[in-house]
Amino acid sequence: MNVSIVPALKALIPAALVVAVVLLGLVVGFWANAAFYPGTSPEQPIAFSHKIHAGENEIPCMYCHTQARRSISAGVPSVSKCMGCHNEVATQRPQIRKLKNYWENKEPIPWIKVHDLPDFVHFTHKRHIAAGIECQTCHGPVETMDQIRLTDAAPMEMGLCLNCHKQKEVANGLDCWTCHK
Amino acid sequence: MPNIDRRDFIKLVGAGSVGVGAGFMLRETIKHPTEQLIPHVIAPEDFSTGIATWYNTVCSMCAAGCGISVRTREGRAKKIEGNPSHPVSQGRLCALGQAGLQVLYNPDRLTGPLMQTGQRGSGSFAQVTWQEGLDKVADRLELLTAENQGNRIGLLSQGVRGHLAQLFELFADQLGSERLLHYDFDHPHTLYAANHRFFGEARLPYYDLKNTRYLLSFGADYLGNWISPVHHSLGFGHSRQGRSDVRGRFVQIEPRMSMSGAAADEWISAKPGTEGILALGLAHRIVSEGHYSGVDRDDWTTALSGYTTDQVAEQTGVGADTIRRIADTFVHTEPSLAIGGGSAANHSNGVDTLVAVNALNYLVANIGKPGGLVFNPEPAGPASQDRQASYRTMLELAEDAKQGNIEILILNGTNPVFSLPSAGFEEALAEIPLIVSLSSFMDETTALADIILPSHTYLESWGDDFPEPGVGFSIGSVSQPVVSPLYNTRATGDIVLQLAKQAGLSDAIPWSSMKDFIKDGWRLIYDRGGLDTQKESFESFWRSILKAGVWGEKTHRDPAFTLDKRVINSIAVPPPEFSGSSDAYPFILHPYVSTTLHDGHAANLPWMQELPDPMTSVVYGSWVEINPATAGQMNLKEGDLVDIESPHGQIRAPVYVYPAIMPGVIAMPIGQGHVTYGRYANRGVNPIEILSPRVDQRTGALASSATRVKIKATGRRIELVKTGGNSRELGREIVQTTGGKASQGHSAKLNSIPITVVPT
Amino acid sequence: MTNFAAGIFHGPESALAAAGTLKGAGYTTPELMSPVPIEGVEEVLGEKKSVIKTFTLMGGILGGTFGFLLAAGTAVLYLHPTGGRPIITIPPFLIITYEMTILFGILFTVLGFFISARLPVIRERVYLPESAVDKFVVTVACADDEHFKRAEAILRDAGAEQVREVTEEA
Amino acid sequence: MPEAKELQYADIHRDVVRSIVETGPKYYITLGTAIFVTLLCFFFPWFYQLYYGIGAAGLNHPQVWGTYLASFIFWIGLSHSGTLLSCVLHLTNSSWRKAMYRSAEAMTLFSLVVAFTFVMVHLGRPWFIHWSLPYPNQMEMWPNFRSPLLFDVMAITTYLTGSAIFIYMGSIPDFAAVRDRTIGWRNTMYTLLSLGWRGTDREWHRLHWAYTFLAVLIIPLAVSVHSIVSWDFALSIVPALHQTIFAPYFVVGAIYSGTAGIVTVMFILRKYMDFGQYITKVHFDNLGKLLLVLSLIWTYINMVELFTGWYSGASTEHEALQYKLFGYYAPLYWEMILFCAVAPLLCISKRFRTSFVPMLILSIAVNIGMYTERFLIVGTSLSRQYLPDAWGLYVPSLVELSIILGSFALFSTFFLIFVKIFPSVSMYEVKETMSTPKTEPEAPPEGNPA
Amino acid sequence: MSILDRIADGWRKYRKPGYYDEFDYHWGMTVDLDRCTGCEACVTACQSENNLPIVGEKAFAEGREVKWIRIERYWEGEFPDVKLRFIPMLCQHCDSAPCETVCPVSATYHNQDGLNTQVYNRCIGTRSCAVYCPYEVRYFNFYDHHWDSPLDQQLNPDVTVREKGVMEKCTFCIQRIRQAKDVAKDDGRRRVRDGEVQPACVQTCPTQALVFGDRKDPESQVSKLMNNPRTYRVLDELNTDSSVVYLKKVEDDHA
Repeated sequence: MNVSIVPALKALIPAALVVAVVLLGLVVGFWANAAFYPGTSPEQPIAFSHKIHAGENEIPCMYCHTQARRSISAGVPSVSKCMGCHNEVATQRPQIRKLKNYWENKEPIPWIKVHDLPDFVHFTHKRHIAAGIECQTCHGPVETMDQIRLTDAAPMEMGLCLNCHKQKEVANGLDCWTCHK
Repeated sequence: MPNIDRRDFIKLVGAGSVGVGAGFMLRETIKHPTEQLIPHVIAPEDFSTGIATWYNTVCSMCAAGCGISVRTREGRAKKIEGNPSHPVSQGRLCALGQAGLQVLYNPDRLTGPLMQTGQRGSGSFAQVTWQEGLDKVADRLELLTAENQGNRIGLLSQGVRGHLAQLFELFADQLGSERLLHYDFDHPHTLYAANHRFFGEARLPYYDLKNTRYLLSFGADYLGNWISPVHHSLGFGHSRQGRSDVRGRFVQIEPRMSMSGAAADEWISAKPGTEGILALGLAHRIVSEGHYSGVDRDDWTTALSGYTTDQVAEQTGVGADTIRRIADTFVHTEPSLAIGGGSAANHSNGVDTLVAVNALNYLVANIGKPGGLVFNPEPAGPASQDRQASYRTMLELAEDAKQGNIEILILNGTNPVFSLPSAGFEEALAEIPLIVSLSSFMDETTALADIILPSHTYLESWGDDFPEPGVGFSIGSVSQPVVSPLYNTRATGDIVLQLAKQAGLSDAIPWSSMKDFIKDGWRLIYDRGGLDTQKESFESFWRSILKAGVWGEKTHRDPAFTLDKRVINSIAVPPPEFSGSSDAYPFILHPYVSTTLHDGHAANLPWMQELPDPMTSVVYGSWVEINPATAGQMNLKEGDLVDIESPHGQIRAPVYVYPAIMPGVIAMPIGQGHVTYGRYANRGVNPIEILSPRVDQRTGALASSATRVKIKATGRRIELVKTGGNSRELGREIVQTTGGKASQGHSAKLNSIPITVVPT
Repeated sequence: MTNFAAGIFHGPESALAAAGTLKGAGYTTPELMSPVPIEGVEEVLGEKKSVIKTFTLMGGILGGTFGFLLAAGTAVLYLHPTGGRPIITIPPFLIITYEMTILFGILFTVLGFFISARLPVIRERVYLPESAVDKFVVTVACADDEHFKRAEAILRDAGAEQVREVTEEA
Repeated sequence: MPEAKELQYADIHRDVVRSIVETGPKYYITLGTAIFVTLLCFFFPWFYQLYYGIGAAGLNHPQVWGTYLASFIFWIGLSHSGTLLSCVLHLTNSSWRKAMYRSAEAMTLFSLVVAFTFVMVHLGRPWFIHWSLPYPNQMEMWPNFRSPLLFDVMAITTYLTGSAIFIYMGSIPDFAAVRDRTIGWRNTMYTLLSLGWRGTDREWHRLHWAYTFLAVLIIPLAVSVHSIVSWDFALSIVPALHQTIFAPYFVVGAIYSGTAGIVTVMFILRKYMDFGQYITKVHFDNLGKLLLVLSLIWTYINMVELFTGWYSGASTEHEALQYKLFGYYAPLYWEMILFCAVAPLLCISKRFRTSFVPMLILSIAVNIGMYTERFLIVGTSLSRQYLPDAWGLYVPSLVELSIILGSFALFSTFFLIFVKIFPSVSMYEVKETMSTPKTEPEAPPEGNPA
Repeated sequence: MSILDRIADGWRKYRKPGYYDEFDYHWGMTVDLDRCTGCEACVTACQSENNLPIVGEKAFAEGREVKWIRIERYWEGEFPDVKLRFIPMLCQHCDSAPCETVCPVSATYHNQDGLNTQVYNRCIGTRSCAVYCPYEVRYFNFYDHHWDSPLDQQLNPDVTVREKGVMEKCTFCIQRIRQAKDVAKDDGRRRVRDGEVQPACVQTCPTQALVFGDRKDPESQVSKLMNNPRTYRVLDELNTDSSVVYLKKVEDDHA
């Protein structure tokens, strides 16, 4: 009689195969969810295109996000601000009609946050603008996007903040209380 | 590689699908929920997201009238702080003032007009529109006014000042009603009366704690809730350690140690109600030792002849040595100041006691001097002191109602059902056909109303205030809405204006909003003002007031004062009277206004409920304080439930063994015992229920400390909810102290150590 | 494919003796299979050098170094000063060093054991299940039948209760 | 062996294999009960606590540590006799170790696992426990190696690894023996577990060496583990906790409660697995002696602790001491003294030591006492710290009590599964202690061993 | 620079007790016990500034209240010679903090402003820092706290609302300190002025018993008060080197 662990290992192959397939499926499912239902590029109430506004028409970011240089939040333009242009421009497009509806009903537009940090992160736009950081550094190339989404280049994770703070040797930039308080 | 047949393949596909599904769901569950950015339709001018805006306004949490600054973000009030330019609060604020936010954001606020649908007190209300509610009230008002029956309309408000008080005046006047009353449980009627008797004017002077070096407080918890605690605290701090050369000393005379007693250098317990006698004993000592040399010295000698040190020591239970020492220190330390109030004034001899305290100030000639007692000028705006109802007045009102003389009662924020003892007020209300409440909360009185027209809270409405007492000069402040209204409520003033309009009084009361009314009122102040103010236009004056939150006139009163001889001749303090015999009711009940919950109106604020009582650290409940020796004799321990019975009722509360209360006295905080006031307030017991209706004869103010009680153990016990574990230091030197004498040779830099050396 | 002669013995002494004889007869080193360790194998079949202790030592040294570097290195990577102490604090890091020394010592010992004991067995090896219960088995590789016969004889002489021909599959 | 009929190799083999493969309904009922109790009393309350927060336990300020930590120490302590004792006895070549060490080591392993679950139960946010492990991450954060808790993480990981390897290495020959007697999935399992062990002279030789090295490594490890656990407390500045004597105190306490635990497990194995022939009076006698010695050392250290606390004259120490001796939890303290210091003195009598039931009762009493000790260390010291105003009282909640009960069921579940996988008596080592087989091995002994 | 030099350099740097050569700021607080009246305005101010939960009566009775600053009260003597002394107790921001070393995940550490930090989102809830803190000023979130709507609208957006299972404590109102630094930067100043930043408790204290400031600035009010002969530290014998310094209460026995 002979002994070896190989036959026993062979006997395990079907079970192992099932486990492997389940694990693979898990990864695929996890990835699929992120890729197709990311919640990071949601359907907005109005299909606003940064590509048209910031890209083709080269409107500066802070023309609409006026508060970025003086507040912790960049702010979204009020409906009146949109109407400022769209009273004249492209008034007949369906998306602009939607906008007009909001304006006429005096309702705010329920934009959905894309670049959403957890509540325990206290990011300040003001300081970063003051330090001359490009919007694209964290928000990605928004001027090329029809629909705003998170990009791999700027995944809005802690590592991104830390690396930048390290590179630029921000004073106390690695103190946790800089962002978490 | 094993062969994979079809069954295996299906199995694998199944396993893979399970994996994919699980992975998908896993990601789904750990995802952040999406958040929305909601932009404005039109960007508002006065705030930007992410940037805080501050508004200066006035605190309405107590009668002190502190100026406050409210921090708002995204249109929501976040924090209240003292307004640094306001002379009363000087940037500081008490706990209660901070908790004003929870008045605004209280989950138990009334959100819109209500109409009682069932029996009164059944608590069944139906929502109505403002128009319905207002119509119903205005129609009745109009009818009564037209029939010249205006006096059948009663207006009962909490103590309000400024132009709201004036509006009430105007409104009542136009309706033809004389029944306009302000009622607060803790209004110092006796103090006003005593000042009237002594100084000849029914206004409070300014007590200059800041500059005083020796303060004798007869029962006045000036750091807790007496008149203007924040301002007194500022003065206390400065007097203690704010000056380089001197440290103020504080003496507190009261049967149960209050916060001020704990802060004082010396705490003396005189028998309840004999504080005035002690004051006269001190006065006697001062006069008889020849420390007083005024022209009316002989009158004083005669008047005080019955108050020799030994007699007073006998009557008050304070040692003769102590009396002599305090009297001498009081005379020799300049400036010194005596104040009285609180429990000392809540006796049948309340006014006499406070007159005796004023006499002490007179005898050491600190009137009109820094560090003493300074007269306030006439307030710049409308005052309402003469409308303040004493207990007796309220009884009369109740009697009137029972007689059927009142047809409509309009209530504003006051809660007499809760805070009037044995007055039968509830039965009286039953006789009134229409009760209207303008309260923001369902307090016990509002619960009996037929129509509730809920007011804004003070942070949502326009108003103004002229603090009483002032700070030695005339000040006024405007309060403005810091947030847009949360609910379907209206400002009290606007409701009154609307009622006036609908009742056909718009000729006399033409204003369309409270803001206009106040603005017009301030125009008068502006017109009256000197050149200083008139340099600018009224609009810019108004804007600057709104921005600063305060306006002041640096006009001081002439400090000269002459005392009427008749006052001296009539000076005397009779022994206090108590209800109930001392045999059947061995203890004197000492109810005190809670430092945290005030007279009960703050009981619905969770922060205040959760704020440990400064002295006992108890939260969320009532308790009865008993001297340790007494508790030992009665075999009572902390948490034992006892029945406290007075001739007028019985309540049940747990024992708190309190080291600093006289053996014959038991104390209870007022403030708990609500039943309809909301989720945070409805707990504990209300000691007002068992108070005797005894009053101070001169003012008709309730002698709330004049009830005798007995206590009976029930055999049951509960755990008192409190923070303190062990209240003794065990020699661990956690709170370190330094002695006055011992430290003198200690260091060359001992500037702040007392240098008051008094020969004894 | 190799054939083996396997002699089954009742006791360790006779099995050991058989193994000694076989070795003396010029067979490649015979293997002893037994339910319990047999004492005196080394005298018969020669010294066996164990590499385990080297592994243990190396593991310990490696673990200690790793432990200290782990503690000190990660402390330096993201500075979080605590308690008024230096970033690299010796006494606490020594504890980590100590634990890592032992952990790696253990792991390397196991590794050494596997390597030197040639476990786990991948290639099929001869085995007689009786040896796990109460029999003592001597196996020896035989190139051909003649070898087998000789071995069988030696084994029987030594007192084998049974001699079997077993095959080891490649 | 004092048994009437001399045992043969084959008997052991048969008995042990039978204990694995022959499973009666009694076993399934027991296992079912154990799993049910585990789910009901351990996992259900724990999930409730995860949902609700640590508030489900009786913890409060200042008493932020409670029975979870006490249980953690208790289980770590219980783990201390198995592998440690086994190593010591292996190195000193004591023959009486051989019948019991396997289950003792299993006890170590499962106690550690249960202790680890208590870490999870104890944590406020156990879903982030991986943050206490050093691994590269995008946050660039590492654990704080200055923390006594991280010493714990390291020490316990090492100890768990070491113990698992030690019990496994010792079992390889037995797995091989069982492998040959089983078929189907068991055969596959044992083939893999035994790694193709054949019992060759080379394998035996290497195993011996590796095993000895492991034993040498594990002894200091085990001592360090409980020292480190004690430092969770002793490195604080809580009065009555920052004691230099804590490390030896904890180590002795651990071995003490572990030894008592072994007595309990031995009794159960003997009674319910029919191992009467292998686990005998000799074992109980020796364990009894060990208990006696440990109890004396433990009592001594306990007295030293009290004495130094009292002699310090510091208010904080005094108060903590007084609270322990006469405070709310004083009855528990005196119960502990009775069970851990007084009761074991009975072991002076040989008759007591060799009576099975009294020894069982004693061992359980000792462990109750030792649990109390851990509870008192956590429960009384924290409630009497420096600032008297912040003193508090801690009473365990129902959730905590249930989880403690459930942890025993969890341990039993592990153990019940263990006895069906591992040969719970080390076959080859017991065989070593016996004379080699006679020439007539075919005659099996009559009947089953008692 | 050779590798060896760099290692030697690093060794010196990382072997320095406390690590920092010098703090950027050294925030500190003095508490004048002779001024403190125990009014607890600070307690409420802190509660409203820092989103402290309302725990409710039951949780309070169980000892789960959260008060980053609390007033401790100690009675001395018996009636009638009885005194009650108050002492505000808050995180002392010790420079040798016992709580910091014990955290296994570095959720609490000492930052370059001399502050004892607490990072809520890093905390895993071992609660050992609370055990190691002799001042008992660390508070644990035994539950997810709930604000009855609309009380939640009061919550300060600059401060994280802590979830269950994490430790929290006084931060010296770090959000205000950061805000002040931000303003200073905008103004082109290198440093924050004395008095420009005050934690909520200090800001509100009606008797001005609490004073906050930079201990590195010798002209700051807090530095001056720290030279007062009445200063002491609570539990100084534990060598925590705390940043909160108390000024002794003066009791002169009716002199």
